[in-house]
Amino acid sequence: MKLIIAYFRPEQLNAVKQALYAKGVHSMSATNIAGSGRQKGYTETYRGVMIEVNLLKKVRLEVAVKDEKVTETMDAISAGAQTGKEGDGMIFVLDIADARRIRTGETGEMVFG
Amino acid sequence: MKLIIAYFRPEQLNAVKQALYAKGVHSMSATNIAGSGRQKGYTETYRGVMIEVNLLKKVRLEVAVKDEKVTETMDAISAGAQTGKEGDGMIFVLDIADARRIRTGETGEMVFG
Amino acid sequence: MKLIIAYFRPEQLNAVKQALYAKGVHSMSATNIAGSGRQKGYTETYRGVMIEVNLLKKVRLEVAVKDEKVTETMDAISAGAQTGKEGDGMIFVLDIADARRIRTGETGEMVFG
Amino acid sequence: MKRRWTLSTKALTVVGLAALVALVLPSAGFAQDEAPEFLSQQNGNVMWTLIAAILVMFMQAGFAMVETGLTRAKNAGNILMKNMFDFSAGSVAFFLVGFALMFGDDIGGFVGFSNFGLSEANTADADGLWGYTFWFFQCVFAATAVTIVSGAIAERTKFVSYLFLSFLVTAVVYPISGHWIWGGGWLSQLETPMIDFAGSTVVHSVGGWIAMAGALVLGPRIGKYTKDGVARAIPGHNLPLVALGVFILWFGWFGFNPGSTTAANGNIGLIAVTTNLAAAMAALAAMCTAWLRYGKPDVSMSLNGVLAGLVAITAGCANVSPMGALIIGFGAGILVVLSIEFLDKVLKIDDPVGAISVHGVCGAFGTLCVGLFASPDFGGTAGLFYGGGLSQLITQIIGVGAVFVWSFGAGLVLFALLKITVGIRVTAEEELKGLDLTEHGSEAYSGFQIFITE
Amino acid sequence: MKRRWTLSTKALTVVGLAALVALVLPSAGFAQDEAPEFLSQQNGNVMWTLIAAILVMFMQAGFAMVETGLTRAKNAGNILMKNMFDFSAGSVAFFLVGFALMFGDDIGGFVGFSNFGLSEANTADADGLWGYTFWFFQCVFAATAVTIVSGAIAERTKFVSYLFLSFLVTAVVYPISGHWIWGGGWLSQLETPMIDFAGSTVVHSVGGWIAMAGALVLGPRIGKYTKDGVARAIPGHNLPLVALGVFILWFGWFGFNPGSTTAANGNIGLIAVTTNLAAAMAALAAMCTAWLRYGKPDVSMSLNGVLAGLVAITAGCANVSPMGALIIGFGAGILVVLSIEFLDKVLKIDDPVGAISVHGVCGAFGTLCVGLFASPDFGGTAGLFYGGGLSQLITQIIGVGAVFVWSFGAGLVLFALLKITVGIRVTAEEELKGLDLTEHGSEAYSGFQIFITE
Amino acid sequence: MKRRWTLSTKALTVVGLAALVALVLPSAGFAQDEAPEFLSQQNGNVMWTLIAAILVMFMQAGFAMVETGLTRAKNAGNILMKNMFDFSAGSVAFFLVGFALMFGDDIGGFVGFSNFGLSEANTADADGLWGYTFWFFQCVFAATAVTIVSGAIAERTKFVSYLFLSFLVTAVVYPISGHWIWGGGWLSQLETPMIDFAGSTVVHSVGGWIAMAGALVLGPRIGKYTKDGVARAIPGHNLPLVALGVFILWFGWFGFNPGSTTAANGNIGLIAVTTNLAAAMAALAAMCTAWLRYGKPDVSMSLNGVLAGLVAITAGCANVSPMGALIIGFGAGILVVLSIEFLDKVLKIDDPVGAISVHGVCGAFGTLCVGLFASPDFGGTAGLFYGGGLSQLITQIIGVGAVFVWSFGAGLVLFALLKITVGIRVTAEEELKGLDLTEHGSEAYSGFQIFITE
Ligand SMILES: Nc1ncnc2c1ncn2[C@@H]1O[C@H](COP(=O)(O)OP(=O)(O)O)[C@@H](O)[C@H]1O
Ligand SMILES: Nc1ncnc2c1ncn2[C@@H]1O[C@H](COP(=O)(O)OP(=O)(O)O)[C@@H](O)[C@H]1O
Ligand SMILES: Nc1ncnc2c1ncn2[C@@H]1O[C@H](COP(=O)(O)OP(=O)(O)O)[C@@H](O)[C@H]1O
Repeated sequence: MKLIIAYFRPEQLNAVKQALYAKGVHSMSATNIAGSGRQKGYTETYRGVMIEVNLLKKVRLEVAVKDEKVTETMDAISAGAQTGKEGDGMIFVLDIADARRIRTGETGEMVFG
Repeated sequence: MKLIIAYFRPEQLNAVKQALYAKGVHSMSATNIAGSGRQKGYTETYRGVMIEVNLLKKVRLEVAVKDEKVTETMDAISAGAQTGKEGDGMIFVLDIADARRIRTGETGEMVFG
Repeated sequence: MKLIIAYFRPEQLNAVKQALYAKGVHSMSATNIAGSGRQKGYTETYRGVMIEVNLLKKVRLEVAVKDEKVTETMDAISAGAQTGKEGDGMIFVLDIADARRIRTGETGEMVFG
Repeated sequence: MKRRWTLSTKALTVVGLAALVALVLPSAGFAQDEAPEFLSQQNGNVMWTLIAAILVMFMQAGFAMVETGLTRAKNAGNILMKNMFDFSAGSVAFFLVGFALMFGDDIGGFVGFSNFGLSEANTADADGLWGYTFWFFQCVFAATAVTIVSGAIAERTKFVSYLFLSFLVTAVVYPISGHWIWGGGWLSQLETPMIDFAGSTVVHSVGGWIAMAGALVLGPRIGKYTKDGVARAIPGHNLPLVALGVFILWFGWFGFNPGSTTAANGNIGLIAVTTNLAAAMAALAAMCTAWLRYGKPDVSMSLNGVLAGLVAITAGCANVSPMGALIIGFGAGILVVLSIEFLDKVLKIDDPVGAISVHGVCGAFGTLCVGLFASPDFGGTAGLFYGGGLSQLITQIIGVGAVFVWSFGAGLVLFALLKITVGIRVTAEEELKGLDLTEHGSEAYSGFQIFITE
Repeated sequence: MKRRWTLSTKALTVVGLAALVALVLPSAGFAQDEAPEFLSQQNGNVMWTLIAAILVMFMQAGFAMVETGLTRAKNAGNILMKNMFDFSAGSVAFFLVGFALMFGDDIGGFVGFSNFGLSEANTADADGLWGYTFWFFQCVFAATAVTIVSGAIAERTKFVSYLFLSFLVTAVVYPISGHWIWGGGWLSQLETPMIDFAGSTVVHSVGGWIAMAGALVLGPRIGKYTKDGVARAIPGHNLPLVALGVFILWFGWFGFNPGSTTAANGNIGLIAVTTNLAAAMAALAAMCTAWLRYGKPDVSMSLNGVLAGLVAITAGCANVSPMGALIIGFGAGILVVLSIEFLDKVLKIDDPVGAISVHGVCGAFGTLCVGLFASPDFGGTAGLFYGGGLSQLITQIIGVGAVFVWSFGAGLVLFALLKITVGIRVTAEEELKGLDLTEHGSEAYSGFQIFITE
Repeated sequence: MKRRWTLSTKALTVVGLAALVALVLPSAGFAQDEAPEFLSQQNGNVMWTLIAAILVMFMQAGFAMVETGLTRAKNAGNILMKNMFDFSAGSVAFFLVGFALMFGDDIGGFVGFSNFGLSEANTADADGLWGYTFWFFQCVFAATAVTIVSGAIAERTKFVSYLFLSFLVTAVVYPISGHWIWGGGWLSQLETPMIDFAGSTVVHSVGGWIAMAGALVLGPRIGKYTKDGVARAIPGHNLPLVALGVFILWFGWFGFNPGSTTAANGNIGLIAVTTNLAAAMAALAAMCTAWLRYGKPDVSMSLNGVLAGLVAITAGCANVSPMGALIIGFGAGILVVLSIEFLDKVLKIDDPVGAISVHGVCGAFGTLCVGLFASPDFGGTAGLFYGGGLSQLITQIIGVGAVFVWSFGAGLVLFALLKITVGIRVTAEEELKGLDLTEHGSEAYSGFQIFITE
């Protein structure tokens, strides 16, 4: 079992969701974050004063999947999130040591059943 | 050391908190997310137009604990979060490779002392 | 590759960011959470009624780095976040099994290139 | 058609209102070039009363903002709808029925009964036209009474049953007690007639006591009391809205009180003075009381203080001196804080916005104060402290009591009826998810991250 | 200088206005101690018209809140700016040019042409001074027309081109059709002159049809329609603002309609009654229609109902009975819901706030209704249902049609011109990021976590 | 009691005001059936002045919204409380002391001294009653002056010391300079008396200069300047509130300026015209200035432009032509942007909302402009550009200078006194956590996720 964490542009969330649905992945959790990476922030003026915005709004998506689904899932996320411009984001994959479905009490890979 | 990540219904947060306190777990971090899983979203109309809401509001709770506390903690979360209906959520457990308490600089399992 | 997760006081975010920049770490993702730990919450009255606030506002920062950068990065976070008072927070380190840069498709340690 | 823009009465030629206007204006015939020189007192009264009514109408926005701000984000759309639609339903109900019961021909001192749907109003002369202005003024007062209720029963009441309630209150409950005091009914026929100049009792207490009946019948919101009955705080979600609402109400109250002369008299400014001083003093008193009791100047409690002072001065605004107003405001400010606590902790009535204390309790308090502080120099009547003896005070007590019995009783009956018919309370699940999603299928703050954990 | 505070005219002595005031007041010479006894009708008219104009001016805030609340958080600052600056640019444009075209000397029934920059106004006497008051009243009406447009073209229009648009509409488009009906132009010269008392057509339809032209030329927002043309919902971000805006508009409408007498007559209260009843009934009708069609009382649709009723009654507010007003409101409430759906799903015109349906469609509906419901008892004219035959209705149809052709046509031309010059639509990237960041470099809700995913 | 609803004066019979009203109305005795035919000029003045005062009172809401929106979410409750309680404390202070110092019997041209607590007011006749209306009008002006201060010292000032400050300013500081100009003091006794019709200097500059003293003594907010003194931006958290506030202020200003006739004259509409044109032009000018300097039309700066124009025209609104108003507005719009930058970057005075520039600087600018643009056709006085020579300008300069010295000096003394007694600045920790939590124990937006990182 792996936990896939992806950061990408908020406006791509719909595309990513559709791409995941197409692969049969329906379970996920999204949250909004402020991130920095390759894409530099920008400077603005507010009331005549410079303001450095170096944390940009991104979405962070968590998808826990069985090991055999990992590549497929990453591909789907990539496909949905890619625009080719700086700021497209990252995917990180972590090992899940254990899992449990709260409603049923199922554990391990069963939770993805 | 394990990092326990749980997703569940927002309205259960209080019950989960109480259950954890009862087990002596006082340290945790909560955030709100939008999630989908077994529980399908719903459709609404807004100004006469259908709107698919397929990301539901959930809470995401992170609790880092010593290895020996993991089961106990998962049980407490389950107990507090369970309603028996679709949408109760999931618990995932990840390995923590290292930890540090910022204030004191303590590391490893010491941070839970 | 490691994913460093740090919880600390919101007002220290700027200091932490500067400390990380100084070490050449520019990629990170921040979100706001409600947390409890050593630092106890407080009680307030609202319209004459007691209200227990035991989840305090904190920032959660995620930084994914190469293995050799881990200590340096943790030190930078600590340095920026430390005030010496209860509530300074925690740093946890998780193993990253795999990574991918969405824009380029690079994988593994390459993503930090 | 040259220089049309210099003519003052576009309506005249464009719409052919000439005939009508001729009737309206006191000086019989007039041509365009020899316009009537002076504004008639009647039309001056119309203007002032209409402007005041417009200000009172705007208080609907104030109530909507206060009630929305003091409840949770997940119910914001619902409470806004309730505030919009009690005015809508109430306007129609008061037009068709309410006004007739309140100001129609008196039947036994208890109720009026004539002029349904303004059937007796006419446009034939200035007096006939006055009837429309007067109706509008009374209509916005009626709407004020009913909108008070929505706050106290917020976050758990079915929308449809609230709609019925507002229709019934505006059509029947409010007009009847209103008739007693303002419509020529028995309380105005007493030897010493009751004084409730702008409606501390007629409007505010009635609303407050119906609200209390509702809050009682409905029971508290889920999570308001722990299993052992300890009150818990459920903070409102938007204080800027609350403050804005209070400012709007304060603003509108200068239509409510001075406008209740329904005449462009010289004392409307004086009434504004007593109104303002009472509000200011009550704000200070409430804030200090909260500060002393809880160690901090609680925002929402302090803002309730303003409203408490405004409600309390409403009965006597034309009868007390500025000094008297300061004292009444001072009392109301302290009272509202204690009353809110008492209802919340002792009676365990869950009133999210403090409507019962502000409108019911302080309305009664202010009405009684007229019996104490009425100053002959200001309104021609002397209260106890101005050598007028007890008679006025006794009438005020009778009035306050009678209206309490009527409106609280009628409220209980109405809520009970609604409970066994359409039902008054949403299900526990709906309450937890929020009424916006479950009753209206929408979110008030789409896109915002809101931590809804209870 | 003793007891200066008892003098009513600070201005007199302090500013030396004496000479001026002497001219203003009808009774020629007066000294301070023998002040004129009565208020002149002319100054009464000035007072009422000015107060009404102030209320109408405040409707700008109402529009700003409604439009902001019904769009997304990422464009909130932009829409606020548009609402602030169409009034600013419009005031200047209407001063320099617009008023002259609307109320200047008539040229062939089509346009006025004199009094640019109020060059003919003077302070010499009461009539001269009236000109200023009248200008201000007309100016806030013109600003209302243009601000309607911003809602329908929200979330995708370039700020700079909207500025040009508001200047041109207030300077040229609105004044010309306005001249036809209110300025002595051909529609007011027909045998049966057109009746549009307060501007259902002159103001609201004009705004609505220009808005429609704009929405058509611009095309829908990204994401509003799926590839196969199915409409998707893009929920507004702040319902409390929407409700507040609707209350402010309702409030301001009591200046808009009763104020359109531009005279302190006795029937201003009556106009308030018809206005209020139509709004209330339309709100109920729209809510019920939405409830029946979508299973739930949609908040924003119900609130649109209030505005639909207000727009519809505007033409006939001084010509129909209260019963007539209820019926007109009822029709408008149903119509607005169906119209919004029709535009959205069938015509696929993306109007985020429903401006076209509320102002264009219901404005036309209300204007036509005058031909049906005008009651001789109320405004001196009889519509079809009151035995007046078809003549009034025919004029109304002509007027509605002519104004549609003019304003929709002029709107198309203007938007096309702006498109090929400064450009009217922001880039897709700017639209996705939001106009606040890209056009103004700021966020409307700094610090708030907002989930902006489309 | 039949057909009571057709009577225009409910008060008459119900409350027994008959006696009083008889005194109020000019025509001595009248019975109900032979009501006075015409509205007296005195009561017309009362009506207009009261309505204007009510509009000015509502500006409190405008200030509250602007200041709240331009500061951070964590301090929203605190700034709302300050705006609510400066009006509350100020009303009481001005009643007990301030009015007596401003309009009481003159002592050496420096201060008035009589009529404390309105002890000289009476209800015996129309003149006596006028005194109450006049007090109310002046009271809301006094409250405007003090509320300006709260914005400039926002986000770091102790609540309790702000309460003391508002009491003292309204009781002493504002009335004294006000006496000089409006109360019969030395500036109105000069050969060419100072012209400040509605208070650019009396109200706005006084507020602005006290604000500057406060901002100086307090020092900047934590994080406003980097260690090397570079200004950093601290964005406001809620632009819709700011825009709403600006609209409310613009709305209320039509009470502020035209109401300052304190008489129902014919020129109130003209004053509205100059007021509106100056505001519109200043908005455009400020927006363009910001656009040119920063490449984008900054929202909050553009909105400040509206207020700058309103403040600047206030002094001369009854003395300049519409064209003059456009020019004054144009100047104020540019000036306010430059002034905000200058204060922020050069003087390094931290004024979160721009109050010093808007009210202090543009108030002074507008007052001086009267000496240049006063047109004899409009207010009877000629400024430099209208052939009136330098005398008026010199008086204006003296007035502006004297008021600056007085109010800035008094402000410094007051803040210094408060600093060494109750303390004026919250601790750094309180400032970081936010004043809502630390001073009031509440959150303004409970449940919302807000990223508070500084
Ligand atoms: N090393 C990292 N640790 C945590 N978050 C990261 C890291 N690298 C990127 N991110 C997240 O991904 C987002 C996009 O990254 P960025 O480097 O700008 O994309 P790109 O590679 O396309 O230029 C960032 O805003 C941040 O939220
Ligand atoms: N595989 C997953 N990856 C990430 N989040 C998940 C996953 N499965 C469930 N969740 C989270 O848990 C929430 C509840 O899951 P759901 O499947 O609806 O519960 P249940 O199993 O009781 O039906 C989801 O809304 C989502 O936030
Ligand atoms: N075991 C844990 N699991 C998850 N989050 C934690 C844990 N311990 C601490 N935190 C996070 O760190 C924050 C600060 O922790 P705290 O114990 O108060 O710091 P300190 O050690 O300085 O007293 C908490 O509010 C919480 O968000």
